[in-house]
Amino acid sequence: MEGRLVVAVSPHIRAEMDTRKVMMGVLISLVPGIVAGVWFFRWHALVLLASCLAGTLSAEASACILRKKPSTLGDLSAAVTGVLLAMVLPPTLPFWAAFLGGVVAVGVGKQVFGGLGQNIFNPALVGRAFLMAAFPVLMTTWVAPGPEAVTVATPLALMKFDHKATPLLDLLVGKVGGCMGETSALALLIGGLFLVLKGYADWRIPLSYLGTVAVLGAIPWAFRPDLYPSPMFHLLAGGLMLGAWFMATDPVTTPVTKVGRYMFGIGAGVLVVVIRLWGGLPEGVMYSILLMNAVTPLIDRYTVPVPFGGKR
Amino acid sequence: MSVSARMMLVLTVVGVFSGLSLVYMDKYAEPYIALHKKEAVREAIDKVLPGVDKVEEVHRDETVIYRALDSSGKLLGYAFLAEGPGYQGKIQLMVGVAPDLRRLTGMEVLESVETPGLGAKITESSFEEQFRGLEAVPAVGYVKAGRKPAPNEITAITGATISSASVVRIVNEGLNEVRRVVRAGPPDCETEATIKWKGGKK
Amino acid sequence: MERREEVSRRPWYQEYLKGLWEENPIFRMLLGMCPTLAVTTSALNGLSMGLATTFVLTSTSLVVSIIRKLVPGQVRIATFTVIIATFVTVADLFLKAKFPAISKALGPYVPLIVVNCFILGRQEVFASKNPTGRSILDALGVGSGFIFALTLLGSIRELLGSGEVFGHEVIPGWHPWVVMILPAGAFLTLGFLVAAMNAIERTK
Amino acid sequence: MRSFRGGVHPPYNKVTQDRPIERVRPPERVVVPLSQHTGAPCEPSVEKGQEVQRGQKLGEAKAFISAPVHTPISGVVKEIAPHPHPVLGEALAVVVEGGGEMEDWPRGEVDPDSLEPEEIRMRVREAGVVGLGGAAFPTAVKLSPPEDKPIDTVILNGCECEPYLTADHRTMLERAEDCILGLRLVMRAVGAERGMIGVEANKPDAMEALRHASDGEVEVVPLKVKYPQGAEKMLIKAVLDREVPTGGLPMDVGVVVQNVGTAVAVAEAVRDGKPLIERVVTVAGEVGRPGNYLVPIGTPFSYLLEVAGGLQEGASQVVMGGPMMGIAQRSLEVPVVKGTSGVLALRALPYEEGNCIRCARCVDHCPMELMPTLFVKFAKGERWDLLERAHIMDCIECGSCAYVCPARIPIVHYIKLGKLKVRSLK
Amino acid sequence: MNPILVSVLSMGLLALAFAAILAVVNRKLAVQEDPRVEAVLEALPGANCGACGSASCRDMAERIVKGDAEPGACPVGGTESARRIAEILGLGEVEVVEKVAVVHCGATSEQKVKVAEYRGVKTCSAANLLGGEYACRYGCLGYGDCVRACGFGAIYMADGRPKVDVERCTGCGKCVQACPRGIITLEPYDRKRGETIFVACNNPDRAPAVRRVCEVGCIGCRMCARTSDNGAFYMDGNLAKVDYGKVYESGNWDEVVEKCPRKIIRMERAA
Amino acid sequence: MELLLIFVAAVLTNNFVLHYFLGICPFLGVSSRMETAVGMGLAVIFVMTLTATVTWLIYHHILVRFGLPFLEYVTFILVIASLVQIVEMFLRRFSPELYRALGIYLPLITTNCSILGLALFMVLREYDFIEGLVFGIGAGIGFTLVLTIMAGIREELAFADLPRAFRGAPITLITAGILALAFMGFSGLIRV
Ligand SMILES: Cc1cc2nc3c(=O)[nH]c(=O)nc-3n(C[C@H](O)[C@H](O)[C@H](O)COP(=O)(O)O)c2cc1C
Ligand SMILES: Cc1cc2nc3c(=O)[nH]c(=O)nc-3n(C[C@H](O)[C@H](O)[C@H](O)COP(=O)(O)O)c2cc1C
Ligand SMILES: Cc1cc2nc3c(=O)[nH]c(=O)nc-3n(C[C@H](O)[C@H](O)[C@H](O)COP(=O)(O)O)c2cc1C
Ligand SMILES: Cc1cc2nc3c(=O)[nH]c(=O)nc-3n(C[C@H](O)[C@H](O)[C@H](O)CO)c2cc1C
Ligand code: SF4
Ligand code: SF4
Ligand code: SF4
Ligand code: SF4
Ligand code: FES
Repeated sequence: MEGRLVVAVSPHIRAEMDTRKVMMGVLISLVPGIVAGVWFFRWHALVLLASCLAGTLSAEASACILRKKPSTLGDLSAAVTGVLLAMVLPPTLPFWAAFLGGVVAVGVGKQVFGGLGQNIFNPALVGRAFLMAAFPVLMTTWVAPGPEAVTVATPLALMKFDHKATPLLDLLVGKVGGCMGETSALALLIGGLFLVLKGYADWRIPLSYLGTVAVLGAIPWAFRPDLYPSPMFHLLAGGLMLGAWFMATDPVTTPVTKVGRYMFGIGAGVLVVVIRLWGGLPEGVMYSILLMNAVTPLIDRYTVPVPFGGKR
Repeated sequence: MSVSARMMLVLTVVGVFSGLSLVYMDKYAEPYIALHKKEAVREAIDKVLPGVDKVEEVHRDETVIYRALDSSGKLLGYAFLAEGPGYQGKIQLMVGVAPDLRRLTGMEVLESVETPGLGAKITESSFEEQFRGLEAVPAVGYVKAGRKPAPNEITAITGATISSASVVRIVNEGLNEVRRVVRAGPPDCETEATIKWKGGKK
Repeated sequence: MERREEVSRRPWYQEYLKGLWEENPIFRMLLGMCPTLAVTTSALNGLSMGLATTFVLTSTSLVVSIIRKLVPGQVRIATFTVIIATFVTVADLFLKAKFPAISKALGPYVPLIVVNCFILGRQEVFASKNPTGRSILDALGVGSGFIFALTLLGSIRELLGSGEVFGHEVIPGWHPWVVMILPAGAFLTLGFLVAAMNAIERTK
Repeated sequence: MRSFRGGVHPPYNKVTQDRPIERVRPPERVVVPLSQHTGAPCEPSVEKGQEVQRGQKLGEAKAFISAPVHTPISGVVKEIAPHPHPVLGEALAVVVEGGGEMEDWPRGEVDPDSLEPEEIRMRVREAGVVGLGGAAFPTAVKLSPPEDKPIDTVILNGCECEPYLTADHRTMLERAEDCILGLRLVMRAVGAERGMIGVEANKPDAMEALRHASDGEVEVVPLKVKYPQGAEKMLIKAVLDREVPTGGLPMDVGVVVQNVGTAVAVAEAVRDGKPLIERVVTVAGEVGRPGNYLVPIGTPFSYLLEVAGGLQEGASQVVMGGPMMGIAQRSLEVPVVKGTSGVLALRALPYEEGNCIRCARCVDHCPMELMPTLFVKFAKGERWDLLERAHIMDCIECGSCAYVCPARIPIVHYIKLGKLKVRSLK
Repeated sequence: MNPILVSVLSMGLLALAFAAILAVVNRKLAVQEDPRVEAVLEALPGANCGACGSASCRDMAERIVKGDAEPGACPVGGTESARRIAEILGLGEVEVVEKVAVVHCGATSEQKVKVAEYRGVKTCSAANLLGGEYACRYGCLGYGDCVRACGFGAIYMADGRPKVDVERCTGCGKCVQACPRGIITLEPYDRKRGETIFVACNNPDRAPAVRRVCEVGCIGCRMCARTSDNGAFYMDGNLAKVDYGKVYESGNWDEVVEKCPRKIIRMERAA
Repeated sequence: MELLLIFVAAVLTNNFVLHYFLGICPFLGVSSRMETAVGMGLAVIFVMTLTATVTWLIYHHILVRFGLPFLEYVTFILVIASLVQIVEMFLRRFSPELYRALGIYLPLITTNCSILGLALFMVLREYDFIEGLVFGIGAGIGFTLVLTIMAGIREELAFADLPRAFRGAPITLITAGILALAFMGFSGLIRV
């Protein structure tokens, strides 16, 4: 043998999964949702994807250059942010707004906090919340799936303002108005299950999140089914599927403790139902996740598990 | 002199001086402020009831109604302030209604804190104009953009349905109150003040 | 407890200049944040608020530096705030009487000049320890720094929020960013501004 | 199957499990460190130039927690000087030159039930037996539990959950009877009624051999194949469903755990009066002839690796122990010591530490149910006070967290550093 | 009623009332605070660096006033602050020896023999767990923990070993704590000459062992001890040491420095 | 119900810090550590509750009665300044740790504009005594809520590798900005 021996602290073997592979796994899990989005919204979806990716990747690259650090594009987290951002924007959003959203997502949502792993808030949702506040009209203009792109209202808005329910099958398939990647609950469910079963994300948050929404949504519905939507409608409509499987599971911005992850899911679920039923906005998934992101440090702090052999 | 005594003395003296100077300042400013207030009301009435020359303030219970008369003394209509919650916060309106109380003559948003660029569009004339000549029976209503409004309906602002609906609701509530007051009897007897338009319509 | 006279030993012009940068209340000391964030939706609002604040600051410094030796420590804050509040009321009434439009735009934040912490701060650290002339220079300097900061912040927010500065169109066809006029936009803009100032400070 | 929470499933790579134990011809020069165990180093009992016989004591254990060392070869003491040490970096060692073939130690007779516990302890101590499972804790001390901690069960640790290593596996297979005898002796010494052997389910042949040798008196418990099944707290949890309290020892729950190799050493010490002068070492990885070797203590790694066919192309790291907990060596001049269960030639991993993505894999897999995220965070931020409050001292350094970390954070490195600081600040 | 009178009266009375309450509360709840604490605090540097072992400068000031700490206990403030504090407390003159950090390993990364490739956390304290990459077990590991620890920017890395900027060094001792190999010490600094002198090696081994690991390490040849005119250099086993009681009185430093065959007796000068 | 609405509005939808920009200075200043944040929060809740009651009484029973509304600011601030000073003296006497931890921010509660803002809003919205009290408590709790959330975040950020220019105030402001974005989700929940 030539050269010097390598010294390092144990373990001297490592699991296969690294950050890049995790992110790749998320991207793969998103494929069904993206395919559905492109199928329904045609080139709008592609433009949106390209603009968001351009925004997030350029922000990530610039931040590395400004901070004189090696490029972190390779870890693919900025790509995940870009794709997820595109999926939560209205299909007809102008490309420049999508690009701006991408820049804000990674620039403001992630890099000013120090980059990967250090941000408090979900970057894609920071981007979206910013766009929502900056261009509320653009962000609440929806088109129906299909080539004509006629303006429609989202199922949740129909429910909230007109008390009109959308057939569940349409929600499942995704033939409704809404964000580019959120409409097809089925495609997202497939991707989400893949994500969880392959171990890229933890199952506790989606489970508790969706469960809470279903349970809480069922209570008013049980009393006034004419006025309130069914729990199934709650689960399938809006961004809940996308949010629960892909955004509430962002490891960086969610608790690391098991108890904490249940708390996160339950808290987010409560917020969604409250905002949907009584808030000014028809949808609350984004806000619910951002608000729970904000309390994640507190959750983590107060749910440190008792070590093995500690008093129980 | 003990510290306690000095504390009391200094603070009291400062307080007295403060009170003194503010009384004078208030004396100076008060008339102007009152004037601006009236001016604001006047201008608003002017907008919602074009051609007004003289206004009588009618008080009943808590409600204030402005009776607007033209230069010949003919009743042009009533104007009233109405307020209620919007999307972000309070919205205050001045509404003008024809003497028969069935048709609006105009609406002006005096105060609102709706989202700029969205709910704040209720203050734009394109929105306010919709109320001019609007049928008010049985009540004012709204439709979403893209649909055809009935004669008693306005078109809501896209992306600000809540604000639009709030305005409509506030108008209706105010209108009902005015109807109650006007129908309750000849209001003239309770006239408390009359605002005379100095130079007529500007 | 008597307050020690700690007369500043800077050259007199420094008394003014330091307020612009070194002791800029917004960028360096992060005081008086509330009006800064709340009213800077446009450059004009920022400027007006800055002027009103500077008026109050200077008048208060004047009075406080004159009576500084008479005020016992325990009622110092109470006394100073009463003086500040008096001038604020004066400014408020004056604006309401003469410039109702500006008064309305600044809304409930004019009375809050009373509690603008840096006004009291200046009294505590400067006017209560220094002679009148210096105190006024100091107040004017800090006030100018405040005006500068507020106008800058207001300009940026107005520019991005509507494409205009002082009501003049700067970027034609700009799609307004509503967020800039909202609280969030205020926080974000100021955050980036202070970061930029930090970066500048470091390269010096 | 019985197990514990957390843990990982590294690829086991136990290619040497079918290689019978092979006796290594002693080298001409052995380096016997005076400290090969947890506790105080022993003091040299020979002088430079002195002639010594195989099995003769080289160092005397003066402290209670200590163990004597013996020479595995006959020859002359060449030197007593600091020498590279596989665990300590450098330590005082006795160098003996001599050599020749090593014969089987003459076999004695013993009836475990007739011996006094004190006698067992004395013979074990004199033989310098220490735990062969890793920590090298002097066995005689373990066999002397305090009065107020009655021991009801002795568990033999036959898990060998570390990848690559098969020394214990082969020992159980080839020396099943000695294992059982050792277990009996330990039970007798601590006064326990129950004897159990925990074996990972992937060694059915070993379990069979043990069951056969024990005539069913001892319970052989198959355990889930999961690292670190062999860590004693996890083993006790899996076998008896008892939880050793934090900061506590197995005896706090009435248990003594011994490695199977230790049991054999105890048997040999008590029955044959044989000191611990050789042990089974798995040599694996990038070497020519991977296998299980019976190696004299003090044999330099370079010699052993030569015996095992030499390092192969690509090997850039030599590890003493298993890949999960083993110690990477700076020099091949270090000797095999009593705690050397394996010598592995590995392809070193690159150093590619990234940012923690808070994925919580480490938290989920930590068998001690700790929060390694906090250890990394606080160690990086140098908040040693917080580290202690995060229970860093409960960490067993099993490496499960670092193994699964997708950000490739050397978590155990931070933990070791943190523990050092916490200890030094006390 | 006359509004002017009402206004003045109510303000006056309110002010009087609150002043009275304040006065009463002030009396009842008065807390005696030693004014000297403030004064001492002023005399301290206010860096809140913790070098003295107190939580903050205020904490330190309180301890000094209470007599729990010496006036010169702040290593950062140095003589100047100690003198002022002594004055405030009326203690008269105090003697404070000014110290700066010196690094007892002067080998560059090329001069040290490398034996291993280190793959781990890039800090000295982490590397020290594994021995780092160099053969010398006593020398500098080269990852700059000391540099990061210094709050005054007084240590920098040059050619893989730390150097001290004696102008900036306040003698706070943070680097001493930071170095896992204990090769930094605080030693007296000769203000008149603006120099420190020290042996830049920490290896107590005998010459052959030292030669195996380092090109410049001290080989215990006794040359310095023999050359020095006043015994300011002495041998501690195989390693040369400086007697700081004598060294600044010595007349022939330069010669000693010159004569060391390994050039391991070093000086740091103020620029 | 009315009271509940006032309370929830003060805590969430119209949060003093994130919606009205009141009390930003202490929000930025004392949010770096959890303990001080909680201490400050409690102090603010306490002072706000006191202020709400005392200013209500003074406004309605002195200023309104004698027709002196222009003395509003002066009297309110006098009340607040004195109250704070009394609280300060209490703390100093009975809890020196808290006193030391809150440091310069205690006197600055006087100039915490949220307190005066509270008094002014109370008058502006014509709350009756009980409403004013609930409003005061709610506003205090809302302030404490965001203060502790912020403290949690900042304690986390203390370990983050922030770009240098963003350390300290800038990142706090940006975090507050994102928090404000998130709190917009509550808007429309309660209409005041
Ligand atoms: C949506 C979903 C829900 C799950 N729910 C549970 C559950 O409630 N309890 C459980 O133990 N495992 C559940 N699992 C299985 C876990 O993903 C995982 O396999 C298991 O907790 C890991 O156990 P281990 O750590 O012992 O290997 C669920 C998986 C999915 C995808
Ligand atoms: C930042 C932001 C500001 C908003 N401001 C208003 C507003 O001022 N008025 C309003 O009615 N709705 C406002 N909304 C609510 C939504 O736009 C809501 O979807 C809308 O009222 C529904 O109207 P539509 O059916 O016409 O789309 C706002 C939403 C956001 C995200
Ligand atoms: C992570 C970890 C894994 C371990 N794995 C084993 C193992 O596989 N076999 C074993 O005998 N001891 C193992 N040990 C050591 C045991 O915890 C325990 O010290 C040993 O079984 C006691 O027996 P001894 O004193 O005879 O060595 C492991 C320890 C740790 C911390
Ligand atoms: C399961 C999973 C979910 C993720 N979800 C998001 C997300 O919702 N938004 C986002 O910007 N990044 C997401 N990421 C990518 C990455 O974690 C994120 O950009 C970090 O917050 C950046 O520090 C996700 C990554 C994983 C592994
Ligand atoms: S090394 Fe320590 S922290 Fe990591 S998994 Fe093992 S016991 Fe847990
Ligand atoms: S496994 Fe690694 S990346 Fe994941 S939480 Fe633990 S330390 Fe962070
Ligand atoms: S021998 Fe001395 S000079 Fe050389 S590396 Fe070691 S300590 Fe440094
Ligand atoms: S801390 Fe010590 S080992 Fe590290 S660079 Fe400084 S002197 Fe060298
Ligand atoms: S200006 Fe509001 S708290 Fe400072």
